[in-house]
Amino acid sequence: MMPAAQADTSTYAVELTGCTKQFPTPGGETYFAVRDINLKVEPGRFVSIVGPTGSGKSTILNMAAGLLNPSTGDVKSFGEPVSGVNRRASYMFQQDPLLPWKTVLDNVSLGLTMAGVPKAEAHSEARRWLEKVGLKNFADRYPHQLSGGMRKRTAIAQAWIVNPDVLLMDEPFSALDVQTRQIMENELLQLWQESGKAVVFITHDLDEAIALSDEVVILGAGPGSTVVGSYEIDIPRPRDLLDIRDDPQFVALHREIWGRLKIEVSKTYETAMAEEGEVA
Amino acid sequence: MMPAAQADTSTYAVELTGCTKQFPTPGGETYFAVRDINLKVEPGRFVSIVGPTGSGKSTILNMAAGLLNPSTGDVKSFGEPVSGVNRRASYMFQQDPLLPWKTVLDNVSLGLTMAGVPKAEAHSEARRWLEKVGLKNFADRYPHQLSGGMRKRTAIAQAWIVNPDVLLMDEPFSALDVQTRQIMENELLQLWQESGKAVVFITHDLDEAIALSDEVVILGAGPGSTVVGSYEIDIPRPRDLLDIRDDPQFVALHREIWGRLKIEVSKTYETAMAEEGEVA
Amino acid sequence: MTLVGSKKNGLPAALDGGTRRRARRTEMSPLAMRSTQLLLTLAVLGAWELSVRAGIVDEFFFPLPSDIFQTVWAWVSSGFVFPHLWITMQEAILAFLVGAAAGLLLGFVLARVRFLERLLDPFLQMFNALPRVVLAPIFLLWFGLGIWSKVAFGFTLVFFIVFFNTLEGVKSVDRVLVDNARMLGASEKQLLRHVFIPSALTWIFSSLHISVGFAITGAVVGEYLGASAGVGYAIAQAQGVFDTKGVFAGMFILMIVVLIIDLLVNRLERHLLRWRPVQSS
Amino acid sequence: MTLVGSKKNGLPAALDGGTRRRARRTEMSPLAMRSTQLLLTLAVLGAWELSVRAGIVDEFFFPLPSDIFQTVWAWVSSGFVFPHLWITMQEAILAFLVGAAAGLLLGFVLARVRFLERLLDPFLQMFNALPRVVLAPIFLLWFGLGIWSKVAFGFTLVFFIVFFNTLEGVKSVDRVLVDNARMLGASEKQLLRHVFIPSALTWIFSSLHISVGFAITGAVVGEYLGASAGVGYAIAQAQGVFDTKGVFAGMFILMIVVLIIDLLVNRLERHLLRWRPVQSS
Amino acid sequence: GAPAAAPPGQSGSAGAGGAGSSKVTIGIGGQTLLTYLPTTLAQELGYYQEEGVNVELQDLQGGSKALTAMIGGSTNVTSGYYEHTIQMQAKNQKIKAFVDMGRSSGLALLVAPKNEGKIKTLADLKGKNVGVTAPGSSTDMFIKYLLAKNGLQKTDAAVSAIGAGSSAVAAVEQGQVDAAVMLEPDVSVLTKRIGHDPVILEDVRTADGLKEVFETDAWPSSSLYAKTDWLDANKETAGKLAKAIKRTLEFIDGHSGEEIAAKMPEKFAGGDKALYAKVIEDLKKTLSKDGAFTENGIQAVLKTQQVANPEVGNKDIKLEETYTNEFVK
Ligand SMILES: Nc1ncnc2c1ncn2[C@@H]1O[C@H](COP(=O)(O)OP(=O)(O)OP(=O)(O)O)[C@@H](O)[C@H]1O
Ligand SMILES: Nc1ncnc2c1ncn2[C@@H]1O[C@H](COP(=O)(O)OP(=O)(O)OP(=O)(O)O)[C@@H](O)[C@H]1O
Ligand SMILES: [Mg+2]
Ligand SMILES: [Mg+2]
Repeated sequence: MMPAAQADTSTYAVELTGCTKQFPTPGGETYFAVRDINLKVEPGRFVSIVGPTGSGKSTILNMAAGLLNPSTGDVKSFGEPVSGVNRRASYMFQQDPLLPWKTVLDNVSLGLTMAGVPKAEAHSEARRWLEKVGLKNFADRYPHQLSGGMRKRTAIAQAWIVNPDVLLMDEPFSALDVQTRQIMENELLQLWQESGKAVVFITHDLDEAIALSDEVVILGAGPGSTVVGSYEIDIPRPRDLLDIRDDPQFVALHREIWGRLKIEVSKTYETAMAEEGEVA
Repeated sequence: MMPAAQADTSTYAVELTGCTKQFPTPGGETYFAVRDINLKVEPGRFVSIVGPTGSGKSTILNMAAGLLNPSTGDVKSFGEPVSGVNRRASYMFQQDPLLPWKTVLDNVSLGLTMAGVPKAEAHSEARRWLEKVGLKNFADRYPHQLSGGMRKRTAIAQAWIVNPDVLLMDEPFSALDVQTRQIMENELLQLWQESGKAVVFITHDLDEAIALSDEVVILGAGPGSTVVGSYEIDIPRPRDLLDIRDDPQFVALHREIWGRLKIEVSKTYETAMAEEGEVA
Repeated sequence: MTLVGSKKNGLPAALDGGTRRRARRTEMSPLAMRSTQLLLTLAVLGAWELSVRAGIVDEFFFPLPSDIFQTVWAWVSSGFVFPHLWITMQEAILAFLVGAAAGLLLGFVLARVRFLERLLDPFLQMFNALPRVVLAPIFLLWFGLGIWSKVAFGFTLVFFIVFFNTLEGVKSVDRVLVDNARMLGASEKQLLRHVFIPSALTWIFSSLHISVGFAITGAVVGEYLGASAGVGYAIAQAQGVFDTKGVFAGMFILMIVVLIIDLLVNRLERHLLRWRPVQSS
Repeated sequence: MTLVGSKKNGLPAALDGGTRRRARRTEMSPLAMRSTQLLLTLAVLGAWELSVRAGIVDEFFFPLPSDIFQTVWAWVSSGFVFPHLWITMQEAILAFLVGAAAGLLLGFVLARVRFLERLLDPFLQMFNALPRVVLAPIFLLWFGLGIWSKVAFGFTLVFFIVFFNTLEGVKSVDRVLVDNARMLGASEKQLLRHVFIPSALTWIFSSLHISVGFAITGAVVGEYLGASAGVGYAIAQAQGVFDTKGVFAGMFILMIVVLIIDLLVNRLERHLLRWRPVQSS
Repeated sequence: GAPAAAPPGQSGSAGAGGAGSSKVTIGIGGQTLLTYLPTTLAQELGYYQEEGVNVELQDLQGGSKALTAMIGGSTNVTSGYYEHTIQMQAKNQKIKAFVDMGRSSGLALLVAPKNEGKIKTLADLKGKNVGVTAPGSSTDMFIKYLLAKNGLQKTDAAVSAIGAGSSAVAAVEQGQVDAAVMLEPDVSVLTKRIGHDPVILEDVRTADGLKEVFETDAWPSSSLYAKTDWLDANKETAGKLAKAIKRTLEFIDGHSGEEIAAKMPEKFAGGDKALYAKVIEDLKKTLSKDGAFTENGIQAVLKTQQVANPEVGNKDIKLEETYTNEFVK
């Protein structure tokens, strides 16, 4: 019995159990960013996290990546406790993570060259990825010579090129225009479907979350937010991202999730407005 | 005649005439970011700029702010040529502009304290603005203790508090969830309507652009992009931002503008994909 | 699931868990650290003492640590050292303050006025390479035998260190921060106060850490070359009569003083840089 | 609308306009800058010459610039100075290289291993405050009379400057960059190479700018205290016989050398930091 | 003026002549100091070579540094003050002087120009500020000895270090010290700059002065000394060195200041050849003629040390172990 159960849990690509993260506030108290988070992502699944701003989405991703230690609770990846960085994951940060002293090409090929791939090979692979994100002609630029959206796309290519088992993405497409965004979404889906990766995806766009995911997780209002709902998206794949918004299943799911989310979001705002309530 | 004509042009809050900006590329050639931009914004008008990523929207805003000199062309604000920073404008940057060594409160009140407002007054004013953006309880945090969306909102409050004649905003709401975004949009409209400011607003969300603006300017595909279309949005005000998407006028305008924009966006992508074409 | 994790609303337990985890992953307590340092010091001194006694190390050059401490004690208990120390401290502190102030000022000005930077850079580089000891007669001539010639000596060391670091620190300020402040209406002075100084503060502190030592060095070397009082004078006197114990005792006292000053600078630094994220790993 | 602006497809005109505008707003050409510097130098020297001739400044301490140049010329034309210069250069360059390498190494290690930093920081601060001149006998004992005692002398100056700056430079690296590189699979060594070193490079260069001067100072002071060759020796001898001209001539030659070295360091810096946005205003 | 061809270090090794000559490094406590002139002059005259030793001169810029360098093993022989051998015996370092070059320390206690007329005797120095080259140096010992001899406390006058050379001249000329113990050529340079002879309270450059201060006809100062071990192992070399120095002393005795100055490297004159020649002429009086130590001379040195140097104090010093005349005989 026991071994079977263990084998079962060990299949999760990312597993957060009862994770709470608190930060000290300037006032000397503790601020609970997230509280008692349980999140299980099987390999091959595409999970989106949505929630009001400041609810702790990035914090969860940081814990999954092993960059932040939960104050309590456990983080596992493929059955192994995550200590130090999660070597099986790649993480696209919300902030700008490009190395300013490397050209776009060197930034993108960084993961490969560090893994020991010969330079020429890494570069040609990087060019392939730059083409995918539409930056082929900007390979020799330095990051400060790019526009905001271009930097984001470079970061995406940088995270994707290493071909990890888990993709952690924090609002990757928010700085892109609609069309470019769709192209990137398609690329992401293709990448994911080809290889059976697990994807944890943060977005503010519920449409995007539903269109792409197998599961949408909703985070409650902070402080001390926790998972308030989880919705299985059973729209059959492959999905046509252009027309999916007219799909009745999509519309129904959207209404349902949006109803729940709205409550949380307005709660956040009310908490912020209320006189008390800084610390949970 | 002449004085009248002069008086006429001098009423533009922001006026770019034939502005071209080129950058040297690493290859030693020049890259035309934007070419021959003509943009006139009257006081009290709300103008949105949309365009594919990397088309030069931020470049235009930088020129209007006086932070970037056009390679050719003239920039004027209220009839005065802009040399050095445009003192009548406030600018919310696409990048993170908060001073890491100041608390949220000090960051927001910075513009006031520098203008000589007494500290106590500046702080209470800053608290008022923090309340508007929903960060009242985070006044004593340092920027690195905030989430991405919170930092954006702090930057918004920082730009708004100085009450300028021109508001330049570069994708201010892209990191916010839908609900918070709507609240902020309402705040922005209120601020604008109260005071007759000119607003130049960059967004990737065409819905947002149409819902908020008097005029939507579409930028063509780069390199060397220029204004390819300008649409007057004559939906009567006050507008109900929640329901405006169902307004038939909105739908018609959206269809029209989107048709134009789509061409540009796909052009960008094709240029990027094509073998040649790095330099215009 | 651990026991701690299962207590859903156990705030104290949660806090406890957090602290424990943190303690395990990183830091030694300050007290433990101080003890380790003391142990290290004692180990080195013990080894030294033993190798002198065993004749491996020549006592003429490296006197017994126990003898050194005896000398230190004699100097302290007789009060002999205090007037000297007081003078040296005055010189070092003045050199530090004046040098740092001048370095900061020129650093900021040159970082902001590129023309001046380009004009003066080679001259500053050249003067930085002048061997100060050679200039001793000129310093004596200009500033006399009193403390000011030593202050000038220390100044020439502190100034260049602070200057070059401030220059580089201000030049590497994030452009967006500057642009933002300018858009918010900052005058050049306000830019300095709100953006450049805080941003260059890590740089400045780095240079201050270096120059604390150099200020004292400068003062002591100045005294060593010509003075009538000061720790450097006391050391020179000891050296003149081949009293190595005295030389080491003087240096030991200097070291203790530097330690105390450095503690203060560290505290100030921690206070002024409290906005920085706590570094982990 | 200006004439230039109306030429819609006038690429040359546009370029022209851009260049003109840029030239107006900022930079002087390097040649003009050099001439200005030369003028400044000549003005200062001229004033000096005149005030000595007028008797305002005492020739005993400040010889006539024209006499100094004559001495420099005599030293150069007779070849007298070259063996001395060669030795001093060897010492300075070795001190610079060894000191910088050790400072970099220890700086990186201590920045990455917080335990070591906390443990060793007070010791390093203490040693930095030791007056090097006092240590001259020990340096002679350990390293002999040859160039190595002077290298050690310069080392103790260069090392601390580079060390403290590297330490601070590495500690102030943006955390997101580090985290990102670690997520991409960087080992500690790769982190160093791809993130820490490039990021700390501005810091390192700042310390190198400072320590070029200090390396030469160290070598010269070392020679000044005991040697049989080197520019410091030549200066010391000149000073011993009241030959102020000779003293200044020696310092002048040092200055020129530093200028040349600094030019090279600048060039290297520009190359390694070419990724930085061009600074304007 | 035109400089000497090459640094002494270079010329020393390049000019290695005599077959089978052994190499000796001599550290000088300040090569430009006149009191050590014979060491350099012997090299310039080629006497070391003629005797068959290959000598390399190292300028250590100060007697105590030259001594420490020798004890540390960097040099073999030191050209420094004889008193060091006594000081070293107090520190259990066995050092022996084997040639005496200076019969007198050549020091002069003089009054700064601003105090001329105000300070007339040593007693007037009470509460005043006296300049010495460095604390603990022989100039320092000299003033302390004088104070003690005149019934004052050693601490009755404050002692300032003013170095030697231009810094000393400047300090005295500007009156930053009330009086100073100075050496040649500093005294002559000072005389020239202030335009008249300074008021001299004590002067051991002359035999009379020596008699008055130390009650002796000799007070051995500059000498060659080496570790006793080295001397015992290199008797032959030491003998050659002693011979070379003795011949140099004889040369000095037999020639005028100008002739001697002409033999010295040109830059030692510091641009003022006439002054340099005059100073050398004066120096001749203070130099030994035969290189031998005299018993009452070394007793006088010991006495000075006992009075002025707390590190020697009343330690039991065996004078016969501090010097030897066997090599100059
Ligand atoms: N280092 C820190 N110190 C204190 N509080 C912190 C720190 N880091 C994050 N927080 C707080 O934790 C909460 C969650 O932050 P997080 O960045 O995870 O939000 P988020 O959901 O990603 O928001 P957004 O959508 O705006 O990016 C926020 O209230 C934030 O202020
Ligand atoms: N300093 C620079 N050097 C070279 N090229 C630059 C520089 N700054 C901007 N560019 C180029 O100019 C073009 C326009 O950039 P800009 O930032 O204005 O785009 P944008 O429209 O704001 O894009 P986004 O929506 O992605 O923010 C881009 O192709 C960019 O690469
Ligand atoms: Mg986030
Ligand atoms: Mg932009």
